[in-house]
Amino acid sequence: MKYFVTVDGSTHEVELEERLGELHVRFAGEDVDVGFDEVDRLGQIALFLADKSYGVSIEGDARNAFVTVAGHVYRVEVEDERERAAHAAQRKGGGRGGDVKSVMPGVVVDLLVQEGDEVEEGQSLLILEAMKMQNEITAAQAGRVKRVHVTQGQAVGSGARLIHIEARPEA
Amino acid sequence: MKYFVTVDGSTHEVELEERLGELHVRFAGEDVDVGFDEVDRLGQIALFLADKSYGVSIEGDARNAFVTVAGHVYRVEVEDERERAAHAAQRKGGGRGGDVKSVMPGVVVDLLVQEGDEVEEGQSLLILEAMKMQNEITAAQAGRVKRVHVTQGQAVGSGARLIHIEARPEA
Amino acid sequence: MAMFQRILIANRGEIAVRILRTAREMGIESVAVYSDFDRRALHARLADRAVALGGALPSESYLDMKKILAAAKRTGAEAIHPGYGFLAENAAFARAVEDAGLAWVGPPPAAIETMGDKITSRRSMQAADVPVVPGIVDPIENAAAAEVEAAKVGYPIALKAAAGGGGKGIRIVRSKKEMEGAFRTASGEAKSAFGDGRIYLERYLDRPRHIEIQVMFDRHGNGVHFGERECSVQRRHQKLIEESPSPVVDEALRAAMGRVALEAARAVGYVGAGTVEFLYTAASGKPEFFFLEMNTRLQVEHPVTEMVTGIDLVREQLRVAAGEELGYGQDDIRFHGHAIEVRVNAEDPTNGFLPSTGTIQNLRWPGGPWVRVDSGVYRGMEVGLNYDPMLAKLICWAPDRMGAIERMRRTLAELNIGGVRTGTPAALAVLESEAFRSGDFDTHLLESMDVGSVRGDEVQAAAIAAVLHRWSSAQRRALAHRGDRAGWLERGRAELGGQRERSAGEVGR
Amino acid sequence: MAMFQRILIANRGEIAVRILRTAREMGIESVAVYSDFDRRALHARLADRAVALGGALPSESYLDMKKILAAAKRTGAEAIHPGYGFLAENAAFARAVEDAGLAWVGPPPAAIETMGDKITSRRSMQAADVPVVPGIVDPIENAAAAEVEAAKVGYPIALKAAAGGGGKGIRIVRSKKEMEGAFRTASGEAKSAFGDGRIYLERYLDRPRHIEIQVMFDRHGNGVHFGERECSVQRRHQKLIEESPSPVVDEALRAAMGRVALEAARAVGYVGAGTVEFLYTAASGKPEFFFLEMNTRLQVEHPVTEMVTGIDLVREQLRVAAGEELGYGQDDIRFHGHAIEVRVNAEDPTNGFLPSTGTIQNLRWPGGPWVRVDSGVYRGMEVGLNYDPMLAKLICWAPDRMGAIERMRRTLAELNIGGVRTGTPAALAVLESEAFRSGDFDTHLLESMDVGSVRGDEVQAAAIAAVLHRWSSAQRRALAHRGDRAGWLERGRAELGGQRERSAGEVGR
Repeated sequence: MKYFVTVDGSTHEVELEERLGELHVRFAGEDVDVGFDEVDRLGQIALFLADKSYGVSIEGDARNAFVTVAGHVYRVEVEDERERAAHAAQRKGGGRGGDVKSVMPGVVVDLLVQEGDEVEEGQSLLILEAMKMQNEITAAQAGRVKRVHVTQGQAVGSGARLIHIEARPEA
Repeated sequence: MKYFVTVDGSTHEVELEERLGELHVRFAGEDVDVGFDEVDRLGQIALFLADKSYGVSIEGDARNAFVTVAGHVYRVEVEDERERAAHAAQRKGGGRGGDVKSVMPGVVVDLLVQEGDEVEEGQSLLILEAMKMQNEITAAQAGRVKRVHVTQGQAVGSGARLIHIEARPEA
Repeated sequence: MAMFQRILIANRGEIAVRILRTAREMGIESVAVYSDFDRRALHARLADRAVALGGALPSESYLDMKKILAAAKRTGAEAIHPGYGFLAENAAFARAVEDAGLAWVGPPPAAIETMGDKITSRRSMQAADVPVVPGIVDPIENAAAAEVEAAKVGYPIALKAAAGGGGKGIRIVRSKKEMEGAFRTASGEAKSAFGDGRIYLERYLDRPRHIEIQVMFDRHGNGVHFGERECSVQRRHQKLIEESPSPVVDEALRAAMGRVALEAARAVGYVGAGTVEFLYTAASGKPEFFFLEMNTRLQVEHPVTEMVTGIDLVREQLRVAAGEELGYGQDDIRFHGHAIEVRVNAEDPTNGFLPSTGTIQNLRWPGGPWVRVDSGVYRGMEVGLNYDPMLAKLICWAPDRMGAIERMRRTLAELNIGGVRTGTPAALAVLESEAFRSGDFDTHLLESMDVGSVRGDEVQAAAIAAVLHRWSSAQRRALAHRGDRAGWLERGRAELGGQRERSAGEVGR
Repeated sequence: MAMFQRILIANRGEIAVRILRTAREMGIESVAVYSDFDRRALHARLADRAVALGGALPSESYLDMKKILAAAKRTGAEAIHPGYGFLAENAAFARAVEDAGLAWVGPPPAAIETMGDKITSRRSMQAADVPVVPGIVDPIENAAAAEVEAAKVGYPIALKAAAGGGGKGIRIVRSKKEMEGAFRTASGEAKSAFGDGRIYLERYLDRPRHIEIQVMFDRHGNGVHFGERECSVQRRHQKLIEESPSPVVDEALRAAMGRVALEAARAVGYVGAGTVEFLYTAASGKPEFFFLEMNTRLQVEHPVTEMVTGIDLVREQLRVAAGEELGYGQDDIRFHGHAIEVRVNAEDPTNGFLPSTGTIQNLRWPGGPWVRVDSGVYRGMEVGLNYDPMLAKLICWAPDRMGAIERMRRTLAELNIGGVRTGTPAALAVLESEAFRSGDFDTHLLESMDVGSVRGDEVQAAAIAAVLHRWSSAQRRALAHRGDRAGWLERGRAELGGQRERSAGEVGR
């Protein structure tokens, strides 16, 4: 079984094969001598690659997981071949948007632009308060505010669409 | 619902009653103001009795549990009324035996008596090795060895019957 | 005045746990208070008594003075320890505590007021001949006025909340065009955090270090300092790593800074534990230090001072609040070795240190020689946005600075908090940086670093672990499915067998 | 000789973790070895490399010299640290390690041999004018011969295994009639534990204290001692609580015992870390101490010495093994404050300290100021009978003895190891006993105490918690049942909804 594993943005191929009751692992086409034991059913794992030892924990589901190795947390997406094909088709179908998204959960305490405004790159769009800190959310590109998805006082989740900016037509 | 709870040998009555969606607790007939929250699904519990706070953990099943409070582990048996009645009947039916039981898991490294031997109170019956220590198992009463349930080299679990001693007939 | 029998801790998280630990060691019962959100919290479970405040927002719980005073009354607590944050620097609360006939574990309300307002504190320090950073003492109306004043003092400028603390309401302005946005967010943050939007400005020093002195005064006029803490490793004006001693402070400088810190505290009639923060710079060729502010409470980073002095600062706070004399002088205080603290915050260092939320599923603490873990975290804990993102503090001690750095690297490698991202990879990057190791750094160190790097072999490990975990979960599900069926057949057979045995027994009778 | 790049740790559990921590701080890679039973063990997960030995029994894994040497060869380890127990005091293994061209982190094989045999060690100590306990130096044939010799020395008598250590193969005989049974079990235990059933006897001192001196020698003839450890709190001749300093040792006595300990070690050409154990008694009116044995390895209780001296003993072991000079003398060693260690064993103190087995489901470690946790335990760990029952060690430091006692009481109250019983309630009873607190106790303290008492309010809490837990599990099962059905309906609806949306999209095109 072949898997495509994306770790913090870069994708690697991992292959699993059961031969004579033993599990064999290939990483980027190379055989790896792997020891794998689940310490409990909650994601603590003893992982040995060749003789190298990793005390690992995993949170998440089969496809999207956070893997903690020596205090570093990696965001990992796992796709098998079928899933990868399906996702690739999906990505191809969707268009590029100019959405400004929230990178964290918070509350919109101040809206500084409205629909129709022209904004410069780096201009403040709104103030998002999270964990008692106020954060200025700025425009990553110049353009016109096409849609404001949020209202003042609204709580938003991580990844929520805040404002849609339409790029200026090429001069 | 009334429960009979045996903590390290002594039995207490605990009653639960749901009134208007709230759970009320009585201990030994007295109302107790209880706060109860499961920290996870693995037995960590936040328990408040009146304002007193207990960080508790529970291992075991519904009827037999080990409850850890401030480093002390209590063996707790919980019976509801139906179970209590059933167990009482069972206890009544069984006879008193003269079995010497193993109080821990171990290996019988030496058998010092055989069936038919007369033994004195305190006499060594066998040597049980557990965790690299050798422990002399002695007779709690004088009598005749009726049955030896184990053989030399045998591994036994906690609570296993080792030797049956028949009490001497009254003189 | 005898030592307290029972105290209430008006706080949550690691500092509430920290305080109840010392109380227990002193034979004092501790009363925890907890919000609805915290009803499973460690501080409530470890305390002797715990009172529910209800509510989820701070304003409904840990900031609600009436509820807290009622809880103290109900449980017969004789004193209130506020920890840090929440009501710790609220003079009105300190006064209400004293008016209720309880002991306040903190300085006199007037000292909190004077030092709590940056503007009055700068004024009173100038009067006491304590050196302050050049700047404008009066609050500034608006961004336009700030631009005018900034031109006189010279850029870069620091905008600061008059009521500020904990890095909130601070903005650095490097040029005129940044002023408007900075003024707005600083003032907004100040209003939201402290209910007071007043802003003042001061010169922002070149290559400054943040060095602070821990002081302690009893009610009888005796005061000592416990040396310095180096707190220059910051991001967003919040400290990440602290250590004691500072690599740039020698015995003579320590004595000089200690003397000034004691003068600063005496000028406001200080009692209890406090911290005098200084900005230090050697840009002019000779070491200079300027009064920045005084924190009239226990600091987050107090453990590094405890580790090098052997003195339990919470114990000293409680002794002083109960009226005891310190019983020792400056010469009795000895410093041993080196201590480093790393704050473990729920944040994503690869994404601008933005907050990270989630449920802590896995938790493995570091341990072993000279490792101290101060934490309020437990497995199953939800990390939300209502409260401060600090989850825990790790503190390491060693005979020398390099030993402490290596011990902290090892400690961070052992830590595993699964379910939220934490800032520890950034701390590790600092500990491994040449600038930090050489001791030659300033408050810009962390912001100038790239902390988003990944480790090749760890990426491989993470990828393989995730695939195997997926595979093994699928196997388990498949087995469980079969197992259910097998178990059902097994149970059926056992029941039949049991009946047969019973029948045989009856026949034998 | 340069410092090692990589070492192999031929051990498991807390001591393997302890050693790899120091190695990591020194920049040395550690190689763990692990049995089948330990394939999820913490020491394997925390090490840089880990080699499977296979097998579940000690003889198939941690005692298999060939497998361990092969693992060292395969991973390129330059040195082997044996920890304590297993092969730590096996001279043949030490020799095999050196013959394989690796460094042995321990004393010369000849020193292990001399000190490892109680009989030859007593002879060599007598030759070096080190005071030994009165008794018979030669091994004793059988119980009858022992009865004859005992009559000469006088009861009570201690029977001891010539090859003994760790309290195994020791029996106290108070009168002639106990001799036969005691001789049999002591000899059997000795044979089973050490493969050597030889037994000798010595006078069993009245009200003895067990006090030991930590020594350290480099390969260049330099040696120092790090003061004493008081280890009188024992049951079944195994230590439960250790502390440093001892309440009965003053500076003069420390110097005297230290001098004798260094002489004892020098008499066998010692190198590395070692412990000279003494029996101390003041029954005659003046303090006397007698050589008991020398442990030619790191002791379980070494952390209390580390806490009061600030010196990492594993680091010193590795430095010495790599050929470095100590670099300091006796006068450079300073003692600060007081440290106490409690061993956390899987045993039932209410049932004669018999072993307790199970799976550790819940695990809450103590923490906070001056608390050190040395442990190899993890949630999900199975505690079986194959290995030593010691799960962890808790170590507390404080400026004085009473402070350390109160800190340890607080620490034990925070500990929660669910799934096995541990001996900590007994440790708590000792810490709360008048005899221990006053410092006036001997090795009989623990056995004379009633440690099975329960606390009324805790019984109530345990009973209510168990009932509510049962009730809540039943509620959850009932809900899950309903939830499954509801979830199924929900999923059905969502799928229908999804299809409708897609259809609408198509219509809109």
